[in-house]
Formats: sequence, structure tokens, C-alpha cells
Amino acid sequence: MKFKIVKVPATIWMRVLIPVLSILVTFIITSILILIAGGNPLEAYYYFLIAPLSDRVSALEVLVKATPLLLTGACAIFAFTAGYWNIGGEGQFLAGAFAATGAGIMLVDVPPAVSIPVMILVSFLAGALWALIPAWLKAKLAVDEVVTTLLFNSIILFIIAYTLNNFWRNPLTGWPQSPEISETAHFLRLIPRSRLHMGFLVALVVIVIEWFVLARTSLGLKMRALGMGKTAARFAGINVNGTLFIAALVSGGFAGLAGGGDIAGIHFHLIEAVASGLGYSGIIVAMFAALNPLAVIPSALFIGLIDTGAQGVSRALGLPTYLGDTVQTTLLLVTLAMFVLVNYRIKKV
Amino acid sequence: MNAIQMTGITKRFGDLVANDNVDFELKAGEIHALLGENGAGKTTLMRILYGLYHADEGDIQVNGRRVSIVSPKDAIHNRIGMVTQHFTLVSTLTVAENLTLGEKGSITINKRTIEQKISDAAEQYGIPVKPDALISSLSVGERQRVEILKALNRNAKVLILDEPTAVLVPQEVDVLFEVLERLRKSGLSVVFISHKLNEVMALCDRISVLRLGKMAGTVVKGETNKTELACMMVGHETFGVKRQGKAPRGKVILRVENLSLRDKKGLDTLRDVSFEVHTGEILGIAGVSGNGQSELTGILSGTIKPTGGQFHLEDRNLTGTEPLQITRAGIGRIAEDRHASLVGELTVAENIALEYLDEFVSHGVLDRKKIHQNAEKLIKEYDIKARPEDRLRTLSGGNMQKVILARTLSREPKFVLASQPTRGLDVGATDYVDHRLLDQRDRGAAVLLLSEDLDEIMSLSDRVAVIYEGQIVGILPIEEVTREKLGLMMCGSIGKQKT
Amino acid sequence: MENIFIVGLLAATLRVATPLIFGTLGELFSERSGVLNLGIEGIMFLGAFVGFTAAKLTGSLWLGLLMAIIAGVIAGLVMALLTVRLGVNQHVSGLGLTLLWTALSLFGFRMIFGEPSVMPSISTFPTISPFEGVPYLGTIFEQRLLTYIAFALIPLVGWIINRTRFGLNIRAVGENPEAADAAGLNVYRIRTQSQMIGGALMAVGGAFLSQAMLGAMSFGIISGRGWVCIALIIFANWKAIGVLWGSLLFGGFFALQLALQATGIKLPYELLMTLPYIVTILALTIAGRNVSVPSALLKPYQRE
Amino acid sequence: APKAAGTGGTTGEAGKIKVFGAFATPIEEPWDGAVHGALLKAQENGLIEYTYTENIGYAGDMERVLREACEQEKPDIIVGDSYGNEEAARRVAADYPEIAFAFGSGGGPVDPNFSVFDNWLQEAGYLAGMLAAGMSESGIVGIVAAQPVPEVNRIVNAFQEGALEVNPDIKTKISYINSWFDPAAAKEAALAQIAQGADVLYAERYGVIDAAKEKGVYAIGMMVDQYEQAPEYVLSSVAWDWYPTIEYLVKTVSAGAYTAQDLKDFSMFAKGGAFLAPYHDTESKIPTSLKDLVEAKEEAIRNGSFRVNINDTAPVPIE
Ligand SMILES: Nc1ncnc2c1ncn2[C@@H]1O[C@H](COP(=O)(O)OP(=O)(O)OP(=O)(O)O)[C@@H](O)[C@H]1O
Ligand SMILES: Nc1ncnc2c1ncn2[C@@H]1O[C@H](COP(=O)(O)OP(=O)(O)OP(=O)(O)O)[C@@H](O)[C@H]1O
Ligand SMILES: [Mg+2]
Ligand SMILES: [Mg+2]
Repeated sequence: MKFKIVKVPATIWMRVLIPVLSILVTFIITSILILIAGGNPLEAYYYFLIAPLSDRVSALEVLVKATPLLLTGACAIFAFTAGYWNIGGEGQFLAGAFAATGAGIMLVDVPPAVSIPVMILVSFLAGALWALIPAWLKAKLAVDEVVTTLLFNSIILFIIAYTLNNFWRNPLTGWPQSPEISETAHFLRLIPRSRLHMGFLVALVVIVIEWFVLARTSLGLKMRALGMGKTAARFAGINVNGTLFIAALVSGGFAGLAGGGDIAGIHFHLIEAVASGLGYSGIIVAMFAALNPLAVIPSALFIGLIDTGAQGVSRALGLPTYLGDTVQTTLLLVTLAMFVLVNYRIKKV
Repeated sequence: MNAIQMTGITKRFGDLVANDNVDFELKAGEIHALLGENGAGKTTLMRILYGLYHADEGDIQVNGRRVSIVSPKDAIHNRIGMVTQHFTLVSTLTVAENLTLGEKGSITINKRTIEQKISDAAEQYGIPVKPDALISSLSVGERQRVEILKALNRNAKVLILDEPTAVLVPQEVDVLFEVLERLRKSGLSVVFISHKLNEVMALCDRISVLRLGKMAGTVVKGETNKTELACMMVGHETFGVKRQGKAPRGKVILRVENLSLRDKKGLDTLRDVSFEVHTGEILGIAGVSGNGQSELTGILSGTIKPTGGQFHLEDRNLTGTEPLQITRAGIGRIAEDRHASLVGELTVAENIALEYLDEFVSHGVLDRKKIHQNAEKLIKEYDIKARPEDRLRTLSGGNMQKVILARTLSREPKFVLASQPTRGLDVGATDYVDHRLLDQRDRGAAVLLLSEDLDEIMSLSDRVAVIYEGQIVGILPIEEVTREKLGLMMCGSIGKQKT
Repeated sequence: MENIFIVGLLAATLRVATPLIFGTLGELFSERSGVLNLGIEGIMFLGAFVGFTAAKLTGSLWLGLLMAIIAGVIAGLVMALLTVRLGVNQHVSGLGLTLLWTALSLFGFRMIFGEPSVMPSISTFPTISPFEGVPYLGTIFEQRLLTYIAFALIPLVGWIINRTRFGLNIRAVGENPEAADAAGLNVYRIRTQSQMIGGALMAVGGAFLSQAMLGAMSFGIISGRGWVCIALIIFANWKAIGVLWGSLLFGGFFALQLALQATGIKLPYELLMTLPYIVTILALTIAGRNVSVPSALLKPYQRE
Repeated sequence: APKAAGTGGTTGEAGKIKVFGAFATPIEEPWDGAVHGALLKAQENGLIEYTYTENIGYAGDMERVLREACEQEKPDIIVGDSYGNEEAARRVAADYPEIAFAFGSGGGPVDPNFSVFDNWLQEAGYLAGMLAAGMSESGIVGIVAAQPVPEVNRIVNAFQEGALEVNPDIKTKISYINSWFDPAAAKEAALAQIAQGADVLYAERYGVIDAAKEKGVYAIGMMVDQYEQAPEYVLSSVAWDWYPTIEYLVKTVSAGAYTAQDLKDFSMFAKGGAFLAPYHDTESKIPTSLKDLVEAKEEAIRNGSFRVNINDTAPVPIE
């Protein structure tokens, strides 16, 4: 008897079950590691998935964690939809953070009603600006954007290091850390005694706008056409370079917003490590959401949750923090594989 | 014993049953035609035989033995070869490398040796190829020869050809038929998919007709005729376009002056191309593929910028403008490659709206109702077998072409650029397209028809130009045109300039 | 003084280039077969960890290197499982695997070595000096065997890709998997093999750092060198010989920046460090129009 | 002020002081490693009960981790490194006045509960500079550091002053790798200095000693006694011992006498918080006259007759 793998589109039920299945599979895979490290897998999973939601502080922290991910996820989706592989979310995040810090330092004695919109605008523009050169090189000279955006991530990091080491060195500590931004430039807190700030709402608004633009506007249709068939899009009279440019710049702007939001809502000053991979995580968030803007919300919350849980596990069980990272990434990859695997059945031939 | 025996083959794509309990047999040493409308399931059936698709049900016997074919590797192992409609050659590799691909053998590859081997094989089968040429530098006809040689080189006993003549000019078709005849004599069995009944009647021993995924029947050539076949395929009998006299020729719409194009390698692909197209006429451009037709189409479509010369629509100079200006000026374009002018992942309705998007938008927001209604209307009008929200890639070639016609012709353009508009279409669809083009002419539009199909050129055109090596070698009124004359001009043997 | 400066610079360039060459050649196998492997940073880290740990535990550097290679092969296999067999998005799989291999290595390090206050170390691969005693050359070419292997691999990989049947298969599946499939090649298998070879090379690149450069293992050991390889492969236009120029250029700039600092010239060293990146972009801009990216890169192959 | 141990529900069993460590980097990083090491030792000695979270990073997680720790673990003392997370730590401390916070910081203490500490290694650095200059034959000494931050600057400045005292003609080279942890880059920087004539290296970062070992020149370690890395080549190390700090913290907290303060003194020679590590295997290679000179200076520092300058500004190489 022979078996063969056949493709059968998954039922809705299977799709709903993906997260559960993925968690189960991940549990089985990673239990071995937890046991090696001398922990109890069940307990570990409690801290991973449930504990972060079991009290107010942690549950709100999941939202805090998800805030930049929503935006960097939106960044990846906007570019990828138009077939522009922007891997530069990290750098654009940094650009946004950099500019927001500069603006925030200068915005003294300005009422929040003015300074907060300025912060938002400046972050967006800075992110867009940092996306400009790779986009221009792509449009005009057909230079591959994967590599230019990736390289631009490193370049801005060095520029920030230079600025922090020379101009913004913190006068109090002498560390490469910018002076604090002005109080009036701080994002408003949404819930007292928590770090949840209005950046979260900004992110939600951005995502709804993004969904609307991609699904319902002519720009969105042009971008989708471009992403799916460049030659055909050009043939149909779509301005390929112009559309690509808009996609790249707005995408960069979203990542810039994430960076600016983290400065104005969380850090209030700039340090080199402010992005720490949030830009790259956005790509993961976007792919998890299958490039559907609205799906970014659960996707970012989910990654925010396991991100938050990862540190809880290691503290609660005294296991190396890397265990949390390992479980988290395994879960990510297993879930992605599940999306594909639910479409297959084993059949006798 | 049959070389191939397929029994009870069923293949579903989602809800669509592409092959419905199909039986098909191929005798050793015969050339067997597979006929059917666009979307009848011919390609699907053969892809199953070659292991590119897996049948949901049914089984396959080769020389009386039941076999399992789950990949081309298995098919090759069973000495089956296939030349697919879209060639499966690696364009960055040379002919010899492509032919060596998939062979077992020494670890290293010596260019000389394999090239020599390929030359020998080419000679043996009488199929001339240049072993060291890059595939990307070959014409369509040459690529097809490489594909056939590839199959033979792997000792194929059964050769499947999916619409091989759709891309060939008459002379090349003759060459292909000679080759196939010779190969049959040496024992090869051939499955020949085509829409051209003339060809089928000329070449094949038996003919099977698929209709809506089911096998409608198999007949022996001597016992049938074209009318019967057409009836089996589509249910009605008459075909062929009859031009209703000659429409009054009016003023010049399109004026092309000394267009030239030099490609990246510095080769002149177009040289001083000049002609005019008037209202109410169809100017046909005949030529062997690869003589500059694609480039000319590209320039007139706005996707390629010429390096010299210009073209005017009425009095407007459109040289070097973008597709947007071209369409807005009143040029309707039917491109030679439908896959490059439609976005497969978008819906039918979106594809139709794409070219005139600004009309379906208010304040930047899509008017989805209008897009849908427009698609519904055109689907009805142009008899497209699809729903507005279907993804375009799920349509058959004929229906894709109809989408393009609907999108383009519904705008009533002043000038219609039709490049290979019926390539790969079944008789019914070809008829349909041809009639639509004539409608355009009669409506008073100027039509430029580029085609490699001489029958089509001769039956539709008011004047015929011939393009050879990037130059217009002559323009003749239809009354002076004969097949022989055109054939000679297309080979560059005679050149004659006349308007 | 100038001679010393240049000799030191050249020697450093060859050293710095070594892990980049391994990594980029690994990426070359991967990408020529049609898979962008962003897991490179993680695989290099894994290689550094496994190589070091195995060498420490067995006492044999070569055994360590062998284990690193095996780890790299496994990492390549996992990448292939996800991206080749299942067709999961290559960007995400790569980024995810980078995180996974890094975390897993660090986890393993803790499990094996605990939390030492002084990092465990091993003695490194020794340097060899074919021009011993020759002025300048003696110093410049006082390098480790792995450095020589790296440079020797460049023509070898070029030969494999361009002159062997396996290389032809890789090029075919990377350019047109449909055609390769129709020709009877097993696209999945060839891509998987390319991933495995690529993973092995990347792992050796990492192991070079822990086993030859440092004799120690630590969390910052790769520090973005994998991402540099991603840039270099494009700089190299997916050709083995280009890897040579790219890694020498990058290595050269990195070494120059450190050498200039050591001379005491006051320089904005942070900005100097952007130079190799900017030069890479400039080089791409100049070469931009005729890049020969494998046509099927990023596209998972699914039959039917 | 934080209350004494055992008076509330906050303390662990046997009335032991509960300490929570919050580290931005993995504890393999030398600075955090030194603090972590001392805390582990204190736990072994039965002084404290200790839990920690490492690798918190700088992307905004520190505040959450601290708050969660305060809410869930209710420790008596929280220890951590606040560089890059300075404000987060101070904000949380302000919300939990009953917990003693002691953070590595360049800033000052804040009443009632936020104490600061740092590695004040300029004294050991000065001695190391003397040793380096005395051992250099080429007259060129190299320094490879991460970034010019005050903690590093004051050691490097003291190191240079010490070197000048022994050899007024000494030259120095300073290189930064612009990263806290890139051993391969540190090694390359060191090799570049060696290539340009440096024959004694101050290894502010990991990777430098490897270069010294490979090229057969001397190196001086950092943070902990690093002689094991290359017994033949590590002359000594500029070492930090955080144990006195935690000892003092535990004492004041359990006595209910804790106040916010700068714990600087506990990281200096006077209270045994810093020292120049033993010469170990290189002892025999160091001229007695040099050893005497270093020893005399060490004594002078201890008895207060010599004070090492604290100079936080970015050091300029001596040319
Ligand atoms: N991969 C696929 N996915 C979904 N539908 C498909 C696929 N391949 C073919 N079909 C559908 O199956 C039907 C049969 O297609 P097939 O290509 O076999 O037709 P055909 O007879 O070769 O037509 P043509 O004359 O246009 O080449 C069509 O409706 C087509 O749209
Ligand atoms: N469309 C597909 N999507 C996902 N996986 C596939 C697909 N097609 C094939 N596979 C996987 O590949 C396997 C069959 O592929 P193939 O026959 O080409 O390789 P193989 O003979 O199994 O190779 P090997 O012998 O090296 O294992 C299936 O078992 C399945 O796991
Ligand atoms: Mg077909
Ligand atoms: Mg067809």
C-alpha cells in the first residue's frame, strides 16, 4: 500500500485550530529542552501564554509590546504588497526615533496639542526619508532594494552612534544617550499606572487606514497589481515608479512612526539599542498576517504576548532566558508551517 | 497493445472538473490529435500523463503495463516526452546545457563534449540547433526545436506536443511536420494538440476530441471531415471569416515614421520602420516571429522607448510616452502575451478596470459597484466564461483573451493594435476575435494586425506589410497578395515598397 | 611606518574577509538554487557555538569543525524543510531561524558551561606562514589554514556551479524550476542539497571566528557578519569570483578603519564604519543594471 | 525608607533578604557578570535569596520587568544596570519606595531608595598603566575599548597617567570597537595596534587577550582576573569585586538603616571593591624594580597619600 500527500484546502475549522495545533506541536518539540534545563514544561507554558494575561500590569504590557510591532508590521505589508521588499523597517524605525528625539528636545514650551502632532509627523517623515534613497535607487537604477534597505539599517545605526557619542552624549551620565525630550512632547498615557500610550491608538488607526488604502482605493489596487504582475501593471498604464515610490515611502513612514512612538511613549530619549530588531519582527508579524492589514492586529498581539511571556518563563522557573527565545521562535516557525500543512492530507493510493 | 492507455482520468481544480472520467489511448507509431475548445482539458490530460499534475482518479498504462507517474522523472523513465505550451527551458543556460539537464552521468560537464553530443543528436534526428547558443537568444521556433530534441534525446517513445504550431510561421510548420513524419516512421508515437483543423487533417492518423472535460470521441482521419470535427468540438459547424467587401478608407490615424530601436547589446531590432494606418482599414503585418514585431508592439503600446523616429496618432506625437498617455490618446492594445498584460492574481473585474482606473474612482476611492457592474456587462457582451470576482489566472486562454478584448474594445479606440490576437485560441474563439476586429474596422477605427498566421493576415487585412529583420520590406494591397509572395518576402528574398 | 601600516592592513583584510567568504559562498549555493537564506546570521552563530563546544569537549579542533559542519547541514535542512518542501515565506523563515539558532546555541552554551565568570577558551587553529622570513609577504600571509581554504574555495565553488552537473542542476532550479522539473530533476532535492551545502559553509564561517580567531564563544561573536554576506552576494552578482572582490573590499574597509584608529588619527570612527556599506551600495548602483539575480529567487516551487 | 527584613511579608524564608537582579545584557557580559557573580556568592554564603532576569535589552522591557518583579516577587533589594534604561529604573523606584534599588549608573542617588554604584577602577587602572609602561620595550602601549563612556574614560585616563609616571616618553594607541560585545572586532583592533608597534595591551574588551596571546605580547585584563585566558601573557587585570557592595546593602537593609546613596566607595580600593589582580605566571618576568614601584603606589593609594585623578573626559592618546 502506498500513501500520497494530496492538497485539500483546509476547512474553516482547521484554520481556526491552527494556533492551538501550533502550540501543541511546539509544546512537544520544546518540552525536551525544558526538561533538559530542569524545568516543568507545563509550568513553563503557563508562564508563557497565560501568566502575561492573568494580571493587569502584564496584560497591558502585551499591548505596549504590540504597539511598535503593529506599525512595523504595517510597514512590511505596505511595501510587500507593491512587490517592494523593504527589509529596512529597522533602519526606518531608527530614523523615526532619531528625528522624534530631535524634535522632542526642541519642542519646549509648546502645548501638547501642537507638539504631539508634530512628533507624529516628524517620525513619519523621517522614516519615509530613510526609505527614500533605496526607493530612488530601485526606481531609477533598478538597484535591488533587499540589500540597500538592509545596508541602510546598519548605516543609520552608525550615524546614531556618532551623534550620541558626540552631540547628544547625556550630560548627566556621560553615556551615549540623548538628552530627554520635553515633557510636552510625551505621548499621552491611555491608562494610568501603565505604560500604554496613545501610540497604540495611532497604530490601530494606521492599520485601519492601511487596510482601507490597500483594499478600497485606486492607489491600493495599483499597488496590488504592481506586486502581483509588474509587466502587466505597467502595460495597463500604472505609473510603476511612482507607485513604488509611494509604497516605499509610506512603508518607511510607518516604521518611522513606530520609532517615534517608542521615543515619545516609552523611552523619552534615544539610545542605540532602541530598535533591537523590532523592524525585523515587523516582517514576521506581516507574514504571520499573510499580508492582510487587519490580521496584523492579532498577529502583533500574539507576538507581543509570547515576547512578554518569554521573559516571565525564565524568571519564574529560573531557566536561561534563551529558552524563552527558543520556544518563541519555534512556535513562530511551527505556526507558519501549520498554515501550509493544514492544506494537506495523507491519502492511500 | 497501446503505447499509452489512460483510463477513467478525473482531475479537479477546486470545484472545476478539468478532466471528467476521460479514457484516452495512443497507438504505437501514430500521430494522434487532441482537439477541443479552450478549457476543454487537453493540456490538463497531457500534464497528468507527463507527471506535472496528479490525477484524482484513474490510471495509466504504458505498453500495457500499469505505471505510476507522479513526476516528470517517472514520465521520462517511461520514455514519455512533452513539449509544453509555455516552454520549459532555462533561458540563462545554453541549448546544450538545457539538453543535458536531468541526465545522469559524469560529475563534471565538459562544454565541448556535450555540445558535440548535442550536434550529433541534432543531426541524427534532423533537427538543427546551435548547441552553444543561450536559450534567451533563440526565436520561438528555435526554442521549440530544442524542446523536441530534448525529449528525443532522452529516448522518448511518446512525444506530446501542446499546440506546437501556435507559435510557428508556415515555413516552420512545414519543417515541423516533416520532422514528425520522419520520427513517426522510426516508431515514435505523437500526441498533437492543436486548434487548427487543417493541420490536424494534414498530419494526424486519429483524432480525439475533448469537450467540457469529457471525451467526446475518437475518430480515424479517413472517416471524418473538418465539419464533423468542429461539430464535435463546439456543437456547430461553420467557421471562417468572410470579409464583407471593403470599408471606405479614410484619413490617416496612425503615422509611423522611421522608428528605430537599438537594444542593450547594440543590435538594431527595428530599422526605419514607416507606415500609415487609415480609418476603416486593417493593416496586417506579416513576418516570421522575432523580426521586430514584439518591439514594434512594445513601442506602440508605450512599454518600450524607441531610439529613433516617431509616431503620431492623428496629430499627436506619442513617441516615448507612457502607456497611460497612449491609451488616453485613443489607442487600444491587444498585446501578444496575455500573461504580461493581465494580472493573474487580481479578479476579472479588477483587470478590466485597471487600464482606465480613474473612471472607476471617486476621490481616490474605488467605486467597487461600478467596477463590478462594468465587468458584468462586458462579461455578458463578450461572452466570457467567468464571474467578475474570479481570479484571472483561473481562466482559460480563450477567456483571458476575451477579457483583453472587452477591456480594450469597449473603449472604442481610434486605433487598435492587435498583436497575435488569436494565438492559442480555439476555432470558436478565433472566429470571435476576428469578427470583433472587423467590427472595429467597420466602425471606422484603424487596425494594425500583427500576426504570424498567414491565413489570418490574408483573410482580415486590407493591406499587408511584411517585416523582416526589423525592416518593413514591402506593403501590398490585399488584391496583390499571394501566399507565395508573402512567404518569399518574409524570408527576405524580395523587398518591395508600395503604398 | 607606512610599510608596517600597509602590511598590517593587508594581513587584517585577509583575516576579516575569511568568515565573510565562507558565509557568502554558502549564501551563493542557497540563492543560486532559488532560496534567500536570511538564516545565515543564525547558522554562523550555530557554527561558532558547535565548533567551539565540540572542540572544547573533545579536545580536537578538527572534530569541532566537523561538528560545526554537521550542525550547518542540519540547519540547512531545516531551512529547506520550511521553504523548499513547505513553501513557507523565505524572509520569515530565515529571520525566524536566525533567532532560533542563536537562542538555541546560547541555551546550549549555558547548559554545557553554566555561568562561568571567566569565559571558557580553547587554543585556536595555528597560523601558518608559507613565506616565513620573507619581508612583508611573511607577515601578510601568516594566516590560518581556514583562510587559505576560504580563498581556495572561491574558484572551487565557481567550478562546481559552472562546470559540474550538480552546479548545472542548481542553476536550473534557481532560474526556472518548472523547466528543471520537466527535465526530470527533483527540484526539492536539489534545493535541499544546496541549502545543506550552504549551511555547512556558513557554519564554517562562524566556526572560524570561535575556533580560529578567538578560541572563545560569546554572544556578540557574529555581530551582523551574516547580514554583510547577504549584501556581498548581491555585490558579487551571484558569481563566485565576485565574492572575492566583495569580501576583500569589505574586509579591507573594516581593517582600514581599525588601522587608522590605531595610528591615533582623530576620526569619526562611527562614520568610517559606514564606508563599506556605502561603497557596496555604490558598487551596486554602478552594476545595478546588469545584475543577474536568479529568476526563481524567493519563489517557492509547488507543482500543481 | 525601606523597612527591615522580616518585618513584612516581603522577605523569604529564614528571614533572608530577597534580592532581584535585572540585567540588560546576558550575564556573560563582563560588567553584569561581575555583579551577578557577587550576588551568587552572597547567595552561597547564605546572605541573600537571589533571582534574576537577564538579557532584558534596551527596547523598553526593563520597566515592565522591574514592575513585574516588584509586584510578584516583592524583593527587598533590586540590583541592576541602568545604562540605557536609566529613567525606567528611576521611575519604577519612585513607585516602590519600600524596596531598595541599587543600580549601576552614571547619575546620582535619589531619596528615599535609589542608590547608585559603578565600577570605579581608576586606581587599578593607574597601577595597570605603570605596569604596562614598565613592561613595554617598544615604548608603545595599546588600549582597545568599547566606547568612550565615562566608566571607560576614567580608567583609560588613569591608565595613561600611570604609564607616564613610569615612562615619560611612553606612547599610547586607543581604539574603539563601537560595540559592547564584538570580540572579533576587538581582536582585529588589537592586532592592528600590535602591527603598529604596541607590545603591551590593555584589554578593556573581550578578544584583545586573544590577540596578545597569538602575537606573543603582554595584555592586562579587565573586570575579573583574566589570567586563565592566557597565563603566559596576562600580566594582571584591572578587577572589580562587587561583593563589598552587596554585603553593605544587605547589612543596611536588614538593619532598617538603608538610605539612598552613592555606593562608589565600595567599588574602590579602600573597601576592597577594586584591585589589581595577581601577576600569576608572569610574576617572574616582571622586573623587581617595577613591582616595587607598583606596590609602593598601591600602598600610597590605600593609605590616602596618593589620589588617582578621576577624569571622565574622552581620553587623548599620548603621542
Ligand atoms: N492549475 C490550475 N488551477 C486551476 N484551474 C486550472 C489549472 N489548470 C487548468 N485549469 C482549468 O482547467 C480547465 C482545463 O484547462 P486546460 O488548460 O486543460 O484546457 P485546454 O483544453 O488545454 O485549453 P486551451 O485550448 O486553452 O489550451 C480550464 O478551465 C482551466 O482554467
Ligand atoms: N506541492 C508540494 N507542496 C509541498 N510538498 C510537496 C509538494 N510536492 C511534493 N512535496 C513533497 O515532496 C515529496 C515528493 O517529492 P518528490 O517526489 O519530488 O521528491 P522525493 O522523491 O520524495 O525526494 P527524496 O527521494 O529525496 O525524498 C512529497 O512526499 C511531499 O512531502
Ligand atoms: Mg492547453
Ligand atoms: Mg491553449
